[in-house]
Amino acid sequence: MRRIIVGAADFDSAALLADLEALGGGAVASFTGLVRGEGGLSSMRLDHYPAMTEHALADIAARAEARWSLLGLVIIHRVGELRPGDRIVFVGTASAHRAAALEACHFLIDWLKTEAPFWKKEAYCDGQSRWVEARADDDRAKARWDA
Amino acid sequence: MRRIIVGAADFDSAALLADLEALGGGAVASFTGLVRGEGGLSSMRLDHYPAMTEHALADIAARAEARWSLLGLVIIHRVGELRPGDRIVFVGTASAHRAAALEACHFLIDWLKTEAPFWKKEAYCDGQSRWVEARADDDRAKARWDA
Amino acid sequence: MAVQLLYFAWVREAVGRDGESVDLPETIATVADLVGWLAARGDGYAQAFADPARLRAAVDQSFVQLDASVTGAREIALFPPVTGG
Amino acid sequence: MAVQLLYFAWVREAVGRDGESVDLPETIATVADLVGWLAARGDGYAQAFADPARLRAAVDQSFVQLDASVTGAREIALFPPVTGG
Repeated sequence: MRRIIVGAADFDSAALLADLEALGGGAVASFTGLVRGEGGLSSMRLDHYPAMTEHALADIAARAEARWSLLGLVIIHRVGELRPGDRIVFVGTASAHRAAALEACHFLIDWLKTEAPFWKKEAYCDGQSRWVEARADDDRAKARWDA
Repeated sequence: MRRIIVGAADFDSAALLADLEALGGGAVASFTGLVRGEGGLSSMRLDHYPAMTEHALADIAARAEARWSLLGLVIIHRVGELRPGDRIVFVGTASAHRAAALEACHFLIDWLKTEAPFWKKEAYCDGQSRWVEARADDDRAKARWDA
Repeated sequence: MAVQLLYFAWVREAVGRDGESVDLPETIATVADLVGWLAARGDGYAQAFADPARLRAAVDQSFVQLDASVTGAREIALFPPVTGG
Repeated sequence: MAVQLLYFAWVREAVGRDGESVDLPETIATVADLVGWLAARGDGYAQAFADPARLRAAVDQSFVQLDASVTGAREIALFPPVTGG
């Protein structure tokens, strides 16, 4: 089972988790990323490259499936206007083995951070706004999987 | 937020995930372990050492909290009779950083496998039953965190 | 000294009870000594405690190695390696 | 040759449009050449494309290095490093 969704709508982490649990694998891992409200953030906008996004995510999914034995893989990534506390991204995996489920989940979110065409712009309560800068830490986290 | 529950009742992964997502950390990771139905397994019984279990889990939780900056930590472990597809264990973490949430989640389940007083007995459709043997792989997975 | 012993998993099944209160002879200094003493009782005990390498222990609800002292212990649990999670 | 250019994030904001169709001069062999050519247009373009180190690119919807060839490309996107997830 592979499910990849890019869209403005919120998603139901619970239902996604339940679908992964129902695959019979015995091991399900998930990661949810949400908008933090720190530093006076009032909202965030997620832009993307629509024609490219879904196949970029499918490529990342295929890499995970080639590397770990997975029964299920879910990637949900939201775009558009989001507020503090809103979900941004969900990654879930199901496998017969816990290490496979957990490592694949970590791999997927590290790759999404650096290899998928999304850009975040933050707006603050004082009226300022700025594009989020890419972080060297994220590149290092992704490079860890190259070895 | 730290929540540790040991009991016979099923649990609601979804509600646990929602509670972790509501902590404002921005990063939530979870792992669910379920009974696999392979090889003609009909049921499984989980025994434990009641007087010791909760403080053994609290000790594991404290180690994770000392090592990673966590806003929330949940450990649910079931005992008693379970059937294929039933949830056995849930581990969830919330943090401001995805690596902390994911690593702590992986740490918790690796330690639960080797450092908490639970024992599984499997019953098969042909009437046979056997105690699950500890696996050297699990010891190695746990030892990885000692470095 | 009177100590509460607890047995879990196949140790419990082999012994046929989930625990008992015993007076330990003074010659028993470690958990390993206790395992040897229990094995000498024969029958289910011999079966449960014949091979110390297959056993793990907790003294007063903390995991210990088999060479751990039993001096002052109130509760000693004997069981196979754990298999939770 | 006519190529569709696409701009995202602050590149789009600086240029003031999300894309355009251009005829590339034959002197432009790589994405880096294209970036230099766009920067020379001045104003918002100069601002967006002055520092190639801040830019990333995709040719026909695959990420490429700036030294990648643009020969035969139908769609070239220019943008800052991605920040999703």
